Amino acid sequence: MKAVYFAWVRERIGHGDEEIAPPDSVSDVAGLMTWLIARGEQYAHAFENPKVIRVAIDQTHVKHDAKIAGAREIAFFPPMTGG
Amino acid sequence: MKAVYFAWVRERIGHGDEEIAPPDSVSDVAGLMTWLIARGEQYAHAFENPKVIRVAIDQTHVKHDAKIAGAREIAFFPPMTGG
Amino acid sequence: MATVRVQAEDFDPVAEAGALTLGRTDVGAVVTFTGLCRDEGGLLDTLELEHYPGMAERELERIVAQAEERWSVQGIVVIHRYGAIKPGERIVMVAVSSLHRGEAFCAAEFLMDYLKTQAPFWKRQKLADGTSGGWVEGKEADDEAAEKWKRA
Amino acid sequence: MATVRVQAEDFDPVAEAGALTLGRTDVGAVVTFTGLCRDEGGLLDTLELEHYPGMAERELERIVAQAEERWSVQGIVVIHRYGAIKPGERIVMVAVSSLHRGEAFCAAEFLMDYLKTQAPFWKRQKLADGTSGGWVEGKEADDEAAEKWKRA
Repeated sequence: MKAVYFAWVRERIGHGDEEIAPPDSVSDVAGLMTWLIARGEQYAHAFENPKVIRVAIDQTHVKHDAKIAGAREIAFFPPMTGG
Repeated sequence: MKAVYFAWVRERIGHGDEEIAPPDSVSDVAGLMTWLIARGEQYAHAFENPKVIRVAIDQTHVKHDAKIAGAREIAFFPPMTGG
Repeated sequence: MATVRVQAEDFDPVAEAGALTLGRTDVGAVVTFTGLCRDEGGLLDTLELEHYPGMAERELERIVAQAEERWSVQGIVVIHRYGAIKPGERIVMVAVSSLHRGEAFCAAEFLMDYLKTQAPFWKRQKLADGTSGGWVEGKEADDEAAEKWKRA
Repeated sequence: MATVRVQAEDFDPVAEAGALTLGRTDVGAVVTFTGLCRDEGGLLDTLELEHYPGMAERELERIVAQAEERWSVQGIVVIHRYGAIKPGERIVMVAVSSLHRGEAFCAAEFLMDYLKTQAPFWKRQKLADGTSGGWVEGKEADDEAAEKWKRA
């Protein structure tokens, strides 16, 4: 699946998107964030306060307990500040 | 003092303004309406339901118990429907 | 900065609201309301708006002053027409500018609610069949809309 | 009738809102909101708006659909810019037309409140002194503004 990052999540990780292949044991969004954190310091920095991170699966907002099975695109970003 | 009438109050009375000289015994707006009603059928028709009539003294909204002493212009009209 | 006008002529809501931001970089939000004459499904030919000259302006200015006292706004425009108005034409506009959107929305809605029940204007309908549709009656919903600002 | 656009270019709020009434005689009320870039007392040089292409449009369309479901409106326009925006420039607009003013006011405010917290846009400040002012933080007041529509 494709992971995409925006705003300071993108800046901290250092790139805007990447292909990821988490193991089957990673089943939900919260688990995926934990798995990403283990990938390196820049991820640990981006997800240091996981509860502020907003997530969208296939361009629809989801909560952290959402299942990731079947997702094509998972986006991680800070609270939105448009308008 | 000058009395001015608007919308259907004006239509029923038959003119838009007139000089009036109520006696000193007429002290408030309610009393003035009663005094006007006695002037003829067209006034009786205009003020047949006094509680719906809105009143302004010198271009400021007032209630029916407002004193009329010193007023230069008293206006009678239906509830407003602008906007 | 407030503009209040009562006039027979049409107005340009764009130019009027534009004056609130022209040459400024400190405005965050502009809310405009434009009230238009509906044809009532083809029944209406003309809306005839009677007003109380002098008091109409004064009352609108009083309502604007109340809004300015109540909310932190940067500018207000209120324009109300009188005379013969055809379906599709503009009747009234209010525009409010402020730093943040909440104030502009509240003040604009307050201005319209108060204007409806406090400003001395009266509408009469002339129908498409040539008859008079009579005077438009004040709506209880309008009184309630104005009342809610007293409780708020 | 709804128009949703996400674009880098500026827009003309007059022409956009004008499309809601063009050639129509059944519209009674038009409410517009325009959000502008403030210079923050001269501190700001540029606002940089990042967005999530694709999801931004979809999310705005979802918010518009919610407004249409909730209020009886005749037309909605929502336009949101991205990219570099200078003080005094427009960032966002919503316009709503309806028979009566209450629906247009409510729907416009709802659209802005939801857009602020749901549409994937992020603002970063570039300051006049050449430094980055960092990412604008989400405001609790915005979350509360959006929450109130759930209770209402």
